Amino acid sequence: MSSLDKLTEYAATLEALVFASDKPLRDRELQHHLPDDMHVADVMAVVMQRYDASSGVELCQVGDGWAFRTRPAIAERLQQHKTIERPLSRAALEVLAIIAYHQPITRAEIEEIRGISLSKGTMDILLELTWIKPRGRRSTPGRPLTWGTSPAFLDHFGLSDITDLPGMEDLKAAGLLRKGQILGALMDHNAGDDDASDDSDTYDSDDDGDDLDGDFLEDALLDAGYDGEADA
Amino acid sequence: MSSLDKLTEYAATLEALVFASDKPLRDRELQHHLPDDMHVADVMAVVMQRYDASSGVELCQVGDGWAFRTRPAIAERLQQHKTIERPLSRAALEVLAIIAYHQPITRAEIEEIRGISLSKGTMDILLELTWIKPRGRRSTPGRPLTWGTSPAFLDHFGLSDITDLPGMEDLKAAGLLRKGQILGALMDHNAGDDDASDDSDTYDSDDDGDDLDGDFLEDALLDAGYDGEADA
Amino acid sequence: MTDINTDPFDNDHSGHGHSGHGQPEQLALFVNLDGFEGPIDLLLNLARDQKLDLKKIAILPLAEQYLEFINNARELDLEIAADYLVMAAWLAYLKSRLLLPDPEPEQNDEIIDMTDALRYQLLRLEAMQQAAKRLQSLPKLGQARFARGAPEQFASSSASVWTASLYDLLACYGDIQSSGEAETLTIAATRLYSVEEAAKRLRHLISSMSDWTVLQHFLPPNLSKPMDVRSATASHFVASLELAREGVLRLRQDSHFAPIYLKTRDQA
Repeated sequence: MSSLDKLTEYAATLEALVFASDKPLRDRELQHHLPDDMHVADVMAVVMQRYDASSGVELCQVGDGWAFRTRPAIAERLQQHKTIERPLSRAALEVLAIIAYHQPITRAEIEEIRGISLSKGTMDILLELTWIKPRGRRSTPGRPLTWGTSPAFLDHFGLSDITDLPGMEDLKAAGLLRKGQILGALMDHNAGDDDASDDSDTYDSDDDGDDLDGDFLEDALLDAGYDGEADA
Repeated sequence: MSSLDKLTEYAATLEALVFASDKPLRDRELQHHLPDDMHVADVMAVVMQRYDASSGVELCQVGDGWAFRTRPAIAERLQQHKTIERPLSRAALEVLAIIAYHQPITRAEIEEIRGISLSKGTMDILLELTWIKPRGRRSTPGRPLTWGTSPAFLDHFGLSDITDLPGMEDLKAAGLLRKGQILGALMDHNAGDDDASDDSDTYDSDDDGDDLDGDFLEDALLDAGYDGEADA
Repeated sequence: MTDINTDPFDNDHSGHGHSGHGQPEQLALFVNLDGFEGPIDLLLNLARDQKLDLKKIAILPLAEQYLEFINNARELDLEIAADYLVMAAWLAYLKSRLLLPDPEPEQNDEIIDMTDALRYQLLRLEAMQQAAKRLQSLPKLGQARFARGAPEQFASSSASVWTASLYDLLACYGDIQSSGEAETLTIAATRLYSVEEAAKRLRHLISSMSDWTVLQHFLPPNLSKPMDVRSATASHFVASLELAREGVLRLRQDSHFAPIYLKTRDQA
């Protein structure tokens, strides 16, 4: 092998090492991966060529180590809306799951299922994420607002349709119902087994024909992002 | 600014975004950072040029997303980064392979292929690893849920698309990716249960058009292309 | 469910049921279905042993091997999962039809269909087992390919500050539904065999045993689960030690892990 090939090969190795490392790598650590007659500085000079001024990434020395960093000009632009992802709180996850499975559902009904009152922040988080949206009003006294999931919800969870959510039988079969084997096909029946049964908008999880109040239907149809087709 | 400069500039932005992330970024997220008249694919083609075979890092397409990953060829020099992998049980791995190659597939079809019922926990593990996800319901009686693999599966196994699965074409050509009752139907039939004989018709080929007709077995068995030992 | 293991001391002998173990008289005791993922998998393993092209494999000898295997297990009074027995019944039927071709040509077509179906099922499972191996050999993330070690975070278009996986959502809903229902905590009755019961049983049986008789012979019939078999074996062994101490019976074991024999003291 020519010394040029060898240099290229070792450059690739050091490049991969620095890329995969969670902290800057020192010359000493990098030298371990090189033959004695090669020097880190020479090899890194080869790597550096790839990350020239036109690249979005630069190879830089941080303290006495090497690291890749987003080029400052670009980073600054992207940084403006830097976010840190955090796992959704248990409460928010519970409310989201209940809305997903029981939509359209009123706030009072969510509280009933969970057995505790909803704190304001929980719904706010879900709204902010645009994972839930209003789904019209119940035609019961007080005309309470109902909630359902949005196309963004489907998108985030990689579902093509709300009916893709596994039913109780599927959850049980997948080992996700940890207690109680008595539930049976709860999902398929619970829409009708309480006083919600006389509501005009009772949601039947078994078919995708959403029967909705007039004005909401329009919204749904106008929503360009929504794709009713299963199996993309 | 010339359109070439503009392209270079946006290439640097997308490169920085994808390089900064440890997870694949989807086309849709990247498009958000481009003007409407530019397409992610065109811009990423420019980025791709920088990462040729001499690079230690490669730009990978993962489903409808992009990620930088170190090149498999230099894996042995990156030993220290290896994560401890909890080995999957043989059953879970077999089920994963069946889902990957036959998707979308129902639970009953998985059981039919393996000739044994699925134990609880197998699907649970695959779901927890986020390697499988629901893929809509079959339009057959009972509307059974089907399963498929997720983008995380592609990323983990270094595939850019499900068609990249090793041996996929051979298996398809050999007719070995057909679902539905084969032996089960015959066994039921011989048990004297006559109305079981039309079980084989319940498979609705709403996705890939494989239907089970009489002589497919013959095709499959006679197909010279398939070598039972095929293992590249 | 296919967890059949008659080895009273350990199940360290992995691999497939027909693996031999030292002494010939013990061989039959080591029928072990643990290594198989169902009857088709067992058949596939028997077929692989013949090192023949699966597409052309002769079904009759394969059926015979399977039936012999299951018969061995049954002779040992083992519980065999229903799946295995259904397959055995079906193969027995197939075998009879193969041996005595029907004079009606239509019926013979059916036999051809059945053997083809079985071959197909074997081929398809074989293909999937190969596929699973190939998946394992792909360059996996965290093994052969690595992600950016020090990711930097910027906003993406979805700008989601909060994140959750589908698994989180489903597991959470599973929990809600599980806990929302009226719960009756039932503790399954344990069916472990007590030493007292075993001692009682041994006292009763031992008087008729003037010859050395293997411990397993004294176990109650109809033990349906491997756990029951193990539990009964353990309690009978402990009880036999106790009865030996009392001078009711004698015990013999020729070497480590060899079968344990019992006989009554009276005829000694």
